[in-house]
Amino acid sequence: MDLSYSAEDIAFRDEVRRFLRDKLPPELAQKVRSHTLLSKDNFERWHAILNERGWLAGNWPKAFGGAEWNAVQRHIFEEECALADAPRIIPFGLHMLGPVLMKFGTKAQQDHYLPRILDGTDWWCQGYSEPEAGSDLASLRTTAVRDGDHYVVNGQKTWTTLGQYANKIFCLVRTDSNVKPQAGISFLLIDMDTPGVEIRPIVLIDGTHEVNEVFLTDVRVPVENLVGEENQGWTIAKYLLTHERTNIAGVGFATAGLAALKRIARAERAGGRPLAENPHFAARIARVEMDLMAMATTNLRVIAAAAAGAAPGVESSMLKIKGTQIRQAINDLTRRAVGPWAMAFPSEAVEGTNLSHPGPDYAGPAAPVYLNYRKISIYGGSNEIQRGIIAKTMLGL
Amino acid sequence: MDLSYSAEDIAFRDEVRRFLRDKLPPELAQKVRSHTLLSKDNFERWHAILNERGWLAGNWPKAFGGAEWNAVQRHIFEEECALADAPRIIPFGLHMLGPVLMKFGTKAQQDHYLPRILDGTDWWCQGYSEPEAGSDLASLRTTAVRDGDHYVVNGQKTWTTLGQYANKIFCLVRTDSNVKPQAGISFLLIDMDTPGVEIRPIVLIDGTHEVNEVFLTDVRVPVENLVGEENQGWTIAKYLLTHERTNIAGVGFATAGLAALKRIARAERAGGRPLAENPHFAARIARVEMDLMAMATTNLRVIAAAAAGAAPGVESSMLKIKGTQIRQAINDLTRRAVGPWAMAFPSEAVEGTNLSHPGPDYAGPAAPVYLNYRKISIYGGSNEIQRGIIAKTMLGL
Amino acid sequence: MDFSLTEERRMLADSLRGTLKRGADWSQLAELGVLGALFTEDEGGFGGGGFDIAVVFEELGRAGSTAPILDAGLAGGLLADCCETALVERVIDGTTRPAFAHDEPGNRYDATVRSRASGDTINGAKSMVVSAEVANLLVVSAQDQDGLSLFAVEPGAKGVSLRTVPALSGGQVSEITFDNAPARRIGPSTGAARLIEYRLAAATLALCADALGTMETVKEMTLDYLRTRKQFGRPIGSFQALQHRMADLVIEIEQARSAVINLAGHLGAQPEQRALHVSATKNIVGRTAHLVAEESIQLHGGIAMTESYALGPLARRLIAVDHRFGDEDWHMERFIALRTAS
Amino acid sequence: MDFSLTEERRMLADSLRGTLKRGADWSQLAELGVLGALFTEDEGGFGGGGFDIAVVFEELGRAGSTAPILDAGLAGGLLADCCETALVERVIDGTTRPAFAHDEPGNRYDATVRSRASGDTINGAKSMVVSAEVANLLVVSAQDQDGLSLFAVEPGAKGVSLRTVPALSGGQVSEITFDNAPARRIGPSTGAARLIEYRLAAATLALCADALGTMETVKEMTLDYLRTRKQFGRPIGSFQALQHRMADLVIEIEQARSAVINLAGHLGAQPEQRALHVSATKNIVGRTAHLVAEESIQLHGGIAMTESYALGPLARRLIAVDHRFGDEDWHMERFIALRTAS
Repeated sequence: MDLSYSAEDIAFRDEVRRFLRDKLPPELAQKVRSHTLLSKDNFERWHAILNERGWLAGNWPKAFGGAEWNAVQRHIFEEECALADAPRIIPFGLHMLGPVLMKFGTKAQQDHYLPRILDGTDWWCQGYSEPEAGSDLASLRTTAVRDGDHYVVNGQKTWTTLGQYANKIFCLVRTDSNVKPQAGISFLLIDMDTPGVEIRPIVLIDGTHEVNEVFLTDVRVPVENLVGEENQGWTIAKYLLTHERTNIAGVGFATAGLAALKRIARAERAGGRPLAENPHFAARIARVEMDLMAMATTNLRVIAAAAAGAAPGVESSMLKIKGTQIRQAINDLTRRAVGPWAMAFPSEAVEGTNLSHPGPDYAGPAAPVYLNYRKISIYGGSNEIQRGIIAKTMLGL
Repeated sequence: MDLSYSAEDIAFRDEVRRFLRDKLPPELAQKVRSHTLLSKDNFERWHAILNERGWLAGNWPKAFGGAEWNAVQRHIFEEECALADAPRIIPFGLHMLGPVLMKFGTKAQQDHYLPRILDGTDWWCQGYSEPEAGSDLASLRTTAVRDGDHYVVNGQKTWTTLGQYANKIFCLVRTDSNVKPQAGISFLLIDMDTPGVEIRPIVLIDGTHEVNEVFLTDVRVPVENLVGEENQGWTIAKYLLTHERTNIAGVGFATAGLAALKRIARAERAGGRPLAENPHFAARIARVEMDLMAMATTNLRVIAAAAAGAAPGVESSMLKIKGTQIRQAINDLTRRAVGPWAMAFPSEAVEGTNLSHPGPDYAGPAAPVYLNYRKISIYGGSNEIQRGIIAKTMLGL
Repeated sequence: MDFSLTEERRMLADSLRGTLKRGADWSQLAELGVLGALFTEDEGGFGGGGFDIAVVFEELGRAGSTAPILDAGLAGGLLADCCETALVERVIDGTTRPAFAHDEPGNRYDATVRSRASGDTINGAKSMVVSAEVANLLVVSAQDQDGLSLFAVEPGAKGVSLRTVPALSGGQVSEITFDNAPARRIGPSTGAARLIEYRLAAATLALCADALGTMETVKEMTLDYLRTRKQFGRPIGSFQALQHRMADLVIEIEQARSAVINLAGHLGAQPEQRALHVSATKNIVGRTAHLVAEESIQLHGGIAMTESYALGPLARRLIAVDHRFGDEDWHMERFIALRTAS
Repeated sequence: MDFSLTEERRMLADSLRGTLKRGADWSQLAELGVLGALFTEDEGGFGGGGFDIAVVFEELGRAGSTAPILDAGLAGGLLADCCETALVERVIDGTTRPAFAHDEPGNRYDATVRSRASGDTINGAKSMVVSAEVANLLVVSAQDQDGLSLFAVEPGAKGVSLRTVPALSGGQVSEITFDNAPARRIGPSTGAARLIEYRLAAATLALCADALGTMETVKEMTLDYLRTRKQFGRPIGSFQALQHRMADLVIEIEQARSAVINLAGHLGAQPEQRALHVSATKNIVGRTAHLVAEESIQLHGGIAMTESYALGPLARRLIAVDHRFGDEDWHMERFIALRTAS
C-alpha cells in the first residue's frame, strides 16, 4: 500500500499545474469560478489551447493524436483542471464518440472524424435520451428506415447538452422493430445541417439553457454514417457506459466547491462572528469534508485498479452515487451559507433579462447552482438505477 | 381548531395523576424507571390496583367491567402512566383477546373468560408469529385438525412475549389447507397446561428473556375453544390489527424517555461542562424534541378523529413509523449520552449472572435498552410493511 | 380538543381554493376577504387568529399564488398595532398594498436595525424586502430618539430607491435605500420591538402554512407522475424503492402539518411559549420543505429539471422557505436557547 | 500510488483468516506472529506500520475474535517506547499479555489523568480498561514529579483491585483501583503524553480496522439472509426497497474502508496531520458502524434480535466502536479544531 503518487506522477502533476498557471486564460477561470455559462467561443478557445499542448485527448492513443495517459494521469489532469477552475472539456466528441470510432468505426470514419474532433471543426452532441426513454434506453422510438443509400430518420431526442453549439449529433436509432427491444438499435452520425433536424432549447429550473430537444423529421442520413454493424447500437452504448465514464466521482469539482464554500462561510457573519465558527455550520462542513476525504481515496482505489488493468465495473455505480451525494451536499451548504441573499433569483427562467444579483459576488450563483446540480443524481443513469446495478451485479440480490 | 383539552378531559387527567401519585407503588415505578424487567408478581400487583379502581380495562364497555373511555381519555391515561413510570398493562388479554371475544366470541366464552382477564386468573399470551411467517401471516403452518370434539394442534409459535408468565395462549392455526392461504385460518384458545405445549425462552441481544418459542405437539383443544367460525381467523386478526392498536405512537414513552435523556445530559460532563451544553449534543436533543412535539400533535389529531367516530386507518401506519423513529432516536441519544460507560455490558446474555454496572445509576440500562428497542421497528408489522401499506392504501401506488 | 376547522374557515378555504384555481389576482383576493381574514374584528377584519392565517396561506401555497398577501398582512398588522385604522381599512379592501422593510444587508437572520430617522426623514438601507415593488406603502423600521420605531414611507417619494429582482419564492424582492426620504412616524413611542416580534411570528406561521400547501401540491403532482410515467414497461410508482420513499415523504408532510397546527395554536400564547413554537415549526417546515423539494425532483427524474414543467417554481418556493425569517439552524439554536432559559 | 497489499501482508492476512476460522486462541495467534506484526523490526517485530495494523485487525474483526490483541498492542507499544525490550519480546511471543490503564472515571472521552505515583507506589482509579482481567501486566498512566508518566504494575499485586464485567464489544472491561499499589516507573522522564498520543492513534486505527472487518462479516451475513429468507413467496432480497438500502450500505462500507486506508497511510505523519486523519476516520467508521448495525438488524427482522443468532454480538461490537477512544461528535469537534488551527 502506498497512498502517495509516484515521482513520475508528481512530476506530471507539477507539469499540469505549470501549464494551467501559464496557459489558462484568467477570464475563463473567472467565468467558471462564478458559475457563468461559457460561450461556444470560450470552450473552443480552451480546447485549442489544450490541443496545442497535445492534452485535449488525454485518453486517446498517441496514434490518433491523443496523450495516451493512464488512469492515474487522467485523474491528475482532471483534478488539477477542476481546482484551477478550468473550463470542462466537452466530452461528446473526445470521451464518447472518439473511443467508439476507434473501437467500432471504419478506417475511413476514423480518418475523417477524429482529426476534426481535435481541431474543433466538429462539435458533437449526444442523441440518446428520448421523452419516453429516460433511464430505460431499450424503449427508444426514433426510427431509421433504409432507403437506398440513406437511412430516413424520424423521432425526437432530448436532454441534448450544448446541442445549440453542435454541428453534429450521434444518435441511437431503432433499425429493427421485430426483434427484442435491445437488439434492433443502431448508432448513427447525423449532420445537424441536414434538412429535417430542428433543435429547440430546454430551459432548466435555474434559468440556464444547457440542454435541448432535437426533432428529426424525414432526415436523410447516408449509410456510411452508420457506426459498426446495423443493430449493434446496444453493444456500442454499453461499451460507452462502462468504459468511458471518467471522472465520475467528481472529486476535483467537489474539492473546488468545498474550498469555495469555506471562503463564503468565513466571509458571512452570523451572530457577530464568521459563519464558519458557528458550531452547527462548522459541523455540516466538517461532515462533508470527512466524507470527501474518504471518497477521494475510494476514487483513487478504483483508478489504481484501472491503471493496473482491472476492468471498470460496479465501482463506477458506487462512485456515481457517493460523488453526487457529496457534490450536492456541498451545493446545498453553499445555498445555506449565503442566507437571505438566496432569496434574490435574477434568472432568465423567471425574467428573461439578466439582472445582476444583489449582495456579495459569491451570493448570486448559490441557489441557481444548487438547483442546477440536482440533475447530477438523475442523468447518466439515475442514482436509483445505480443502486439496482449494485444490488444485482455486486450483491447478487 | 382547539389544541387544548376540554375541562372534562383536564379533570380526568388530574384524577389519573392523583391516582398514580397515591396508588402507584414507588418500588414498581423505580423498576420501570431503571428498565428492570418486572416479575409476574409486579405486573399482577399493578393490574389488581388498576382493576380495583375500575381502570384496568379502559377500552372495554362498562357492561363487561371496563371503563369505556373514549380515545382521548385512553390517550390521557396511557400518557400519564408512561410519564409516571407505571408498569405497562399487559395487552394480550385486555387489549387483544378481550375485544375479540366481545366481537366474535359466544356468550359462554365472554362470560367465562372476560372476568378471568380482569381478576388476573388468566394471563394470556399471543400465538401469531411463526419461524417462517414473520410479517407474512398468511403463510403460517401450525395446523389444527378436527378429531371428534377436539382440534389436534401441531406447529410452532415464536416471539411469544411474556409467555413464561402465561397460563393461556390464543393462536392462529390453519384449519384448511385447500383454500387460498388467508381463507383457511382459525382463531383458537389453548390452555398452556395441555399436554404437548412446550415453552422455550428466547434470549434477546440485550440479554433479556421477554419472548419465547411455543411448541405445539398433538395438543388436543376442545372445539368450544374456537373463537368465531372455523376459517374466520384472518378476519379476526385483521380486526385486531386495525381496531385495537392503541398507543401506537408511544408519545408518553417518548416524553418520559426524553426527560430521562435530558437528566443524563445535564449530569454527564464533557469538556468541562454539562453534555447538555455541548452544541452538537444539544442539537441532537433539540431535533428529536421538535419532532416529538409535532408527532404528539399528529397523534392527537388521529385520536380526536377516532373519538369523533372516524375509523382508524392508514394513520396508524404513519404513527407506527414516526413513533418508532423518535423512540429509537431517543434511545440512541441516551446510549451516546452515557459515553464510555456503555462499554460495560453486564448482561445475562453474555455472562449468565447479574453483575452490577459500574458508573452512575443511569449508565447501566442505556446500551441494553437501545439494543432492546431495535425490536419496535420490526414487530407488530415492520416499518417496511407499514410503508407498503401507506403506498398502497393511501397513495394508490 | 378539536382539530376540525370552524364552518367559516372551511367555507373561506373552499371558496379561496376555487377562486385561486381560476387564477385570482390581488383585487379578487381582497374582494373575497382574504385580507380581512388576517385581521381581528377589533382591527376591522373577521379573523386574525392562528388558524385563520394557517387556512388562508395553506390555500395560497397550494395554488402557488404569488399575490403579496403575506407581506400585506405583515405590514398591515403593524399598521393595525399602530392604530392606523384608516390605512388598515384600505389594506383590507385592497386599495393599499403595504410591505414591511425591516431586514438590512449583511445581517443574515439577525434583524439589527441601523437605519435612522430624525424629524420627518429616514436614512438607511433595507434588504430582501419581498413584494416592495408592487407595494404602494412601506412600513419601515428605524432607530430614532425613542429607539426602534416604525415609519410609513411612500415608495414613490424622493429619496427612496428600489432595486428589484425576481425572488426564489416567486414574486419579487427589493433592496431599498432611503436617502433623506420623507417618513411619517407611526405607533407608540415604545414597544415597537414587541409589535414586530408578534407580527413576524404570525408571518412565519403564514410562510410555514404556505409551504405546507405547496408541499401538498408537490406531493399530488409527484404521485400523479409516479402513477402514469412508465419505465421498463410499468408505472414507476410500482417500484417498491420509490413507494417507500414516497411513504416517508408523506409521513414528514404530516409532521409539518402538525408543526403548523402547533404554531397556529400557540400564536396567542405568552412570548416565550410562542417563540418556542415559532422555532420548532420553522425548523421542521424548513427541513421538510427541503426534503420534499429534493425528493420530488429526484422521483420525477429529468422532467422536473425543466422550467416548462410546473414543479420547478414550486420546488424553488419550498427551498426559499429556509431563506426567510431564519433558517433551520438559526431556529434550532433559538429553540435550544429558549429551552435552556425556561 | 498502490492500493494492493504487499505479499507478506497478504500472506499474513490469509493465514490469519484461516486460523481464526478454526477458532484460534491467544497463544495460537501469538505463534502465528499476530503480535509481531504490530511491532517494527527495531522493536523486535516485523511490521508496526499502519497497513500492518489495518490488515491484522480487519481479520480479527471479520472473525469476531475477542482475543486481547488490541490492548496488548497498545500497552506493548508503550513498553517498546519505554525501551522495555525484554518485556516486548515476551509480548510478541505471547508470554506477557499487557493492558493499558489510562482512562479515569467521569472523564468521558477526555483522558485527564489524576492518578498519582510517588516513589514505588501508585494511587488512583482507572475506568473501562479493556482486557485488564486477562492481562498479566498493566501499563498505567499517572502523574508524578515529572508530570504525566508511565508505570508497570502487576495486576495481582497488593493494592490493585479489579471490578470486571463483560464488555459491549465482547471480552471484558474492568474498573481498577490502585491503593498504594507497587509500581515501577518506566520510560523517559518527559514525553509520555507524546508516546500515548501515537499509541492511541495506532489503537484507534486498530479499532477502526476491526470494525471494518466486522462490517464485512455483517454485510455477508445480511446478504445471505436476504438471498435465502422468503416472505410473501419470494426471497426478501428480491424486494427493491431492501435492495436499495443494501446498496447504500455497501457504499458506506467502502467509504469506511477508504477512511481506514487514509488513517493507515498517515499513521506515521506529523502529529497534526495524523490527528486529523484519526478524527476523520473514527468519525466515519463510528457513523458507518452504527448504520450497519441498525440496518443489518432491521433488514434481518426478528431473528436478529435473538442472542442465539450470530448477528447480535457483532452488532454490539459495532455499536461499541463509538464508545471507545472518542465518539462521533467528539472526533468531529476535534477535526473542526484541527482544521481551524491549520
